[in-house]
Amino acid sequence: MNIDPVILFFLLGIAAGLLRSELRLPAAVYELVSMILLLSIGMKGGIELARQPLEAMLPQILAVLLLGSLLPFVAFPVLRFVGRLPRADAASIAAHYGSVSVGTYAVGAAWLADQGISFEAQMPLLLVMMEIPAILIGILMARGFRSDLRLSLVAHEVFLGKGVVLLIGGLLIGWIAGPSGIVSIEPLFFDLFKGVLALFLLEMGLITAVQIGGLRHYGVFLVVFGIGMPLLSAVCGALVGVWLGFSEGGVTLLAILAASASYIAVPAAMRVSVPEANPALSLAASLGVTFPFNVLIGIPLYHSLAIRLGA
Amino acid sequence: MNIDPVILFFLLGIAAGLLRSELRLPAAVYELVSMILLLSIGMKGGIELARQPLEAMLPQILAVLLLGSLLPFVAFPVLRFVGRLPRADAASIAAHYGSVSVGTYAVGAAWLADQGISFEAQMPLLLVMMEIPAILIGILMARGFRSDLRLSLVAHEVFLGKGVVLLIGGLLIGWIAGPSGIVSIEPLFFDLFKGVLALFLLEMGLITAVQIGGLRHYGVFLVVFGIGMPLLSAVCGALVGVWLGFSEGGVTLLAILAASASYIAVPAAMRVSVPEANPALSLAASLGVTFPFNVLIGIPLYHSLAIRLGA
Amino acid sequence: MNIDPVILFFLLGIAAGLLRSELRLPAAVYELVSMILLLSIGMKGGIELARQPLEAMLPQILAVLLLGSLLPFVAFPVLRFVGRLPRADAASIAAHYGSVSVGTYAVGAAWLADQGISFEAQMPLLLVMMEIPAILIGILMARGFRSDLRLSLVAHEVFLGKGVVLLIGGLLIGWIAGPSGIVSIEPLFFDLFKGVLALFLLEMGLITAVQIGGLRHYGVFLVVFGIGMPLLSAVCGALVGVWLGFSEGGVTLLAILAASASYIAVPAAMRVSVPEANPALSLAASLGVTFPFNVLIGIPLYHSLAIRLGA
Amino acid sequence: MNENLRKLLTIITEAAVEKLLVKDLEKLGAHGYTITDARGKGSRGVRSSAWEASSNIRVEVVCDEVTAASITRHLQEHYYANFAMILFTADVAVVRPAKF
Amino acid sequence: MNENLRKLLTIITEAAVEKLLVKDLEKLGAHGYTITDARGKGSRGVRSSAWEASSNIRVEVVCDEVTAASITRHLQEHYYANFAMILFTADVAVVRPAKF
Amino acid sequence: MNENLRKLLTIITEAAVEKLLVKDLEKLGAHGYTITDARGKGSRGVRSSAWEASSNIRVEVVCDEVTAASITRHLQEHYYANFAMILFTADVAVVRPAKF
Ligand SMILES: Nc1ncnc2c1ncn2[C@@H]1O[C@H](COP(=O)(O)O)[C@@H](O)[C@H]1O
Ligand SMILES: Nc1ncnc2c1ncn2[C@@H]1O[C@H](COP(=O)(O)O)[C@@H](O)[C@H]1O
Ligand SMILES: Nc1ncnc2c1ncn2[C@@H]1O[C@H](COP(=O)(O)O)[C@@H](O)[C@H]1O
Ligand code: NA
Ligand code: NA
Ligand code: NA
Repeated sequence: MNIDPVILFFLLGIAAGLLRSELRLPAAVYELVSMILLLSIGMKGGIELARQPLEAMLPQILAVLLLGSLLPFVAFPVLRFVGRLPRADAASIAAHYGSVSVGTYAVGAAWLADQGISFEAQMPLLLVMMEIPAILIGILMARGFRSDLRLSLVAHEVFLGKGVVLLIGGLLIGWIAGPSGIVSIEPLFFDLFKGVLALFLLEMGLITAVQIGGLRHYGVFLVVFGIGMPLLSAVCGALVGVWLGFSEGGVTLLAILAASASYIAVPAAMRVSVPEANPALSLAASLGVTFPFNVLIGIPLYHSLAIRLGA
Repeated sequence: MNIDPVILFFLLGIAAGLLRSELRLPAAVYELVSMILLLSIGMKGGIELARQPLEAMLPQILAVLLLGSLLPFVAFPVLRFVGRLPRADAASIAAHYGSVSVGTYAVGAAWLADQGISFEAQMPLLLVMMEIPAILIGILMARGFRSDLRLSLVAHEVFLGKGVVLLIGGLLIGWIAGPSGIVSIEPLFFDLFKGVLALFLLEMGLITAVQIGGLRHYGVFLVVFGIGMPLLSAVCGALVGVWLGFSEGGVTLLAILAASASYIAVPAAMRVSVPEANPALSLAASLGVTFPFNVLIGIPLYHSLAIRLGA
Repeated sequence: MNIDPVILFFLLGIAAGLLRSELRLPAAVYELVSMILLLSIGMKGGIELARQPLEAMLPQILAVLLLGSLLPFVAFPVLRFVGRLPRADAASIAAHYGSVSVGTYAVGAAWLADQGISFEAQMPLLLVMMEIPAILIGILMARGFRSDLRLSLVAHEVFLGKGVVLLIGGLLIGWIAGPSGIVSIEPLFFDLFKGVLALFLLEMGLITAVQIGGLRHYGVFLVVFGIGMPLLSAVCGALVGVWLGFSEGGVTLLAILAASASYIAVPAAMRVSVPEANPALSLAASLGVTFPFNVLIGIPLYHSLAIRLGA
Repeated sequence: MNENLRKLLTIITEAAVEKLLVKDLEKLGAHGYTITDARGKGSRGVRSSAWEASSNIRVEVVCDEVTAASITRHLQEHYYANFAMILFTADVAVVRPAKF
Repeated sequence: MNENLRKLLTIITEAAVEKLLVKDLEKLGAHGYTITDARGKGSRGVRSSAWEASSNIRVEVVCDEVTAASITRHLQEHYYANFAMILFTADVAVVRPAKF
Repeated sequence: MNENLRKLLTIITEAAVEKLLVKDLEKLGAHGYTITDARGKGSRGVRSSAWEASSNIRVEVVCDEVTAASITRHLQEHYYANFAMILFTADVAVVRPAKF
């Protein structure tokens, strides 16, 4: 078997974290590395947008917006009634799993590239679209349409958070500059991509190790949910992909997006909008279980699923 | 029209800033990015120095030293008597506009390269030379030859500030190592240059957005000055370039240098040497008006000026 | 003569430091740069491990472990009885000189590559091996087998320090992924290597300048030791290299490793395990004298030594 | 000297609430604040990662006694239940008391 | 108000001892701590590099008087001789005194 | 205990003056200082960018009452008019009073 080195960086991070090594990325380096990933993914999507008519993608955009809005409705009752979690926690975790993880997407896209499987160029655009609706749904689930909902604050948090701004900003830059315009900045944003992803996953491994430590407190339900939910979501995502007529690679990536759980945009938004939800709980699930599961096991699984579904 | 992506990064920064997004570059990333730019520009100049007799450049160096010393004398009376600014503020702003902006230079050089227009290789050396005299002039304008002038402190601030040390250091390294010696470090300092410039301009956009916010307090005079002064300086710079027998690219770049206003070396030196000058004022002009004006509109303008002057 | 530009960056750092320039790398940048170097060196070694039978290297590993353990026994009596240093200080400095410096190794390997001299691929593995034994020897020299030796803490400090984790982690990643697997992350870790090394040496120059300032207090003995000890160690290292049947490049690098003095892993371990040793003393010697000596003068010297010994 | 006495309020809490908190401080009458990045440990466990979700800020406000009391009350009511947060108050002498 | 009074212990020392120090603080009864990165100068010279070996940390512990005294004693005995370190104590009023 | 009492002077000001300020502090008799990077807001507006021109430092000096007073006076005379700066003083108990 041939393991992608970026996965090995992730495992190195987990091992160093569990062994309580002193290794840690400075905050500034983690931010630089995330910025490059987000801008790069955004620009890749934007470059392709420059090549396609936007209207053709409207149905796809609507489909993933719907997918992202519905997944929390699957997760919430399980969390609330099987897991017996308080309403705020159930809503917050449901939002995490309805939204997407850019890191998981990057690993999945790299895995497909390694296998020589191409995918629809608009995937980064769909990624951006899927990031947002679950956040709004989660907040409504937790708080209802109450008067003190400070909607402008929520919208600000959601649409102007670092991640979304960089993704959409990259998208627009790629779109306006087009494939030939972007050539001069490719060495930083495209050639270094995999190396930067390796550093990012090293830090993700260190963070995951901390979350694994926290899992003990929350019992077996969270682990089962953290594996079961992405499997279910992946099936939903793959079906939507097939229905949209995507290629094998596109179906796989949509399954990966659906299966992934947010750990950047959603936690930040929930902390401010649903503060009574315990962030340790949702991060233990999304980072301690689902992220490593998807990255280490899920991706090839979702690919076989895509093939089985005839994509 | 074909917009350089680095300009799009600048616009993204301005937009994110004006929308009060949470996006910001960590200080360490900003410093890394500036360091690479300064070293790279310095080395590019140094490599070319290795190819040319130094004596041939002495007249050029003298000419730009003079240019940098005289521009403050144009700016000062306008600021003092038309703008009715206090003496210290007028002197400080005059120093900003007599000196140069490395970021503007980098965008200008990239723009010329995009257009396939070559320029004199010694421009980075002239840039370094033009950075300094206006600072000394500005301090003298503000304080006169008073006894408490702590000249050694001023000299230290001017010649040993980060920017000047990296530019001159890069120049010497490029000069000593020569074009073949530098090959091994080109991937970091030259291949990534445009990408690094993009990140730099993203942060410049964020900073500019803050300064634009501050403009309101200082009224229309500062805006007019921030556009009029670079136009005037560009003409002076272009004329000097023509007189020196520079090529079309060289005349354009000298106009750009003259038109640019410092926002790194000069503010730091002024803060210490002319503390009674309000830094918000000079930065609102140089960053809130002149930098975006030059980068978005000025550069092609100065190029047509160079052509019109027969360069 | 053709000076490698990375050496020029080192000299620029020293000059800027001695002139009290404001130039300094942010801590986060220094950490990023070190991380890339350590991972890169580790991966280079690991890739080659993937090509060789491990058993063949066991004698080499044993030889360098022994070399690293014995050098402190040469240094300690000189420091204790000629230099009249307190026991803890003598032990701590001995540990620094028995261990190795990754920065010196990187400059040496780059120098050999520049000269077109190849070397044994397993050198990074031997580097890792040589880093550790002297630390343990040094602690025992200072404290004896006392009951309060908190051995687990020491082991943790030694084996799980940042440097060792990144080197060994890189080694394992390179080993598992193999030469073809690693291709995708080469642009960051291998193509940028020399440029990153240049930034690293710039900061090392700044640090060295501070240490040179500190030398005054400790007199001429430390300077003589800081030059004499690496010369002696280089001879030992070169002899071991010849005895192991290494090539010209391999013998040179082993001499360089032996001659180099640690300034990352050992200071950190000593600070915790032998706190009564004055860190200013050992850093003045290893950074203020030995590092610049090796980097500027030692490396070509050790190469001629290797040739003279018939390698 | 007595007229120069003010309260120094120090709040240590999650980095995620910085924006919110700053808005509230200004609304409650603080004329300024100073923030440094921090890490630490308390009843909600270790908070010390590179990563915003697990990092702290340390906020200082110099203000008069009334403002200090109203900030304290507000934070107790609106933040304490849900956020990692501690708060303490000390007496300090300031130079231009009118400022605070 | 009096029952809300606690001690704020501030320790400024070498970054290299962070792990060790934190362990000791917890053993000595501190319920929490806050750390910020710092630079500075003292009797052991300037400590201000990018570089761990020469950088400082600033550790704050809010605790009762007894714990403060025992931490102070412990640090004097085990750290002062060998490490760059200063320590000072101030009186602070806290909000949930049971926590500290 | 009383002999252990010293002043803790905290200065929050522009990063740009660090070098100057540190020189002055030493000239005025401070035996040491500790600096952390900070951001904040005061009468001169928000100071919180990545960018040196708009960032703050937080400087602490432990010293005796006389030194504290003379530093305060000096800063009032030479810095207050031109720089974003606040300054406050608190009583602290120290361990080796001879040091400060
Ligand atoms: N006793 C303490 N002394 C100093 N800092 C503390 C203490 N307790 C908590 N903290 C800080 O306050 C933050 C939040 O505390 P908590 O809400 O107790 O988790 C922690 O992460 C620490 O940085
Ligand atoms: N008088 C002082 N005021 C504030 N900080 C100090 C003082 N003396 C020492 N420090 C800090 O404590 C650290 C260690 O002090 P020392 O052990 O005296 O070298 C220094 O690096 C400073 O950060
Ligand atoms: N009331 C306050 N409480 C805490 N910090 C303050 C206060 N006022 C000002 N500051 C800090 O001191 C800096 C300079 O203040 P100023 O000169 O008022 O602009 C600000 O940027 C803040 O970091
Ligand atoms: Na999902
Ligand atoms: Na100019
Ligand atoms: Na050695």
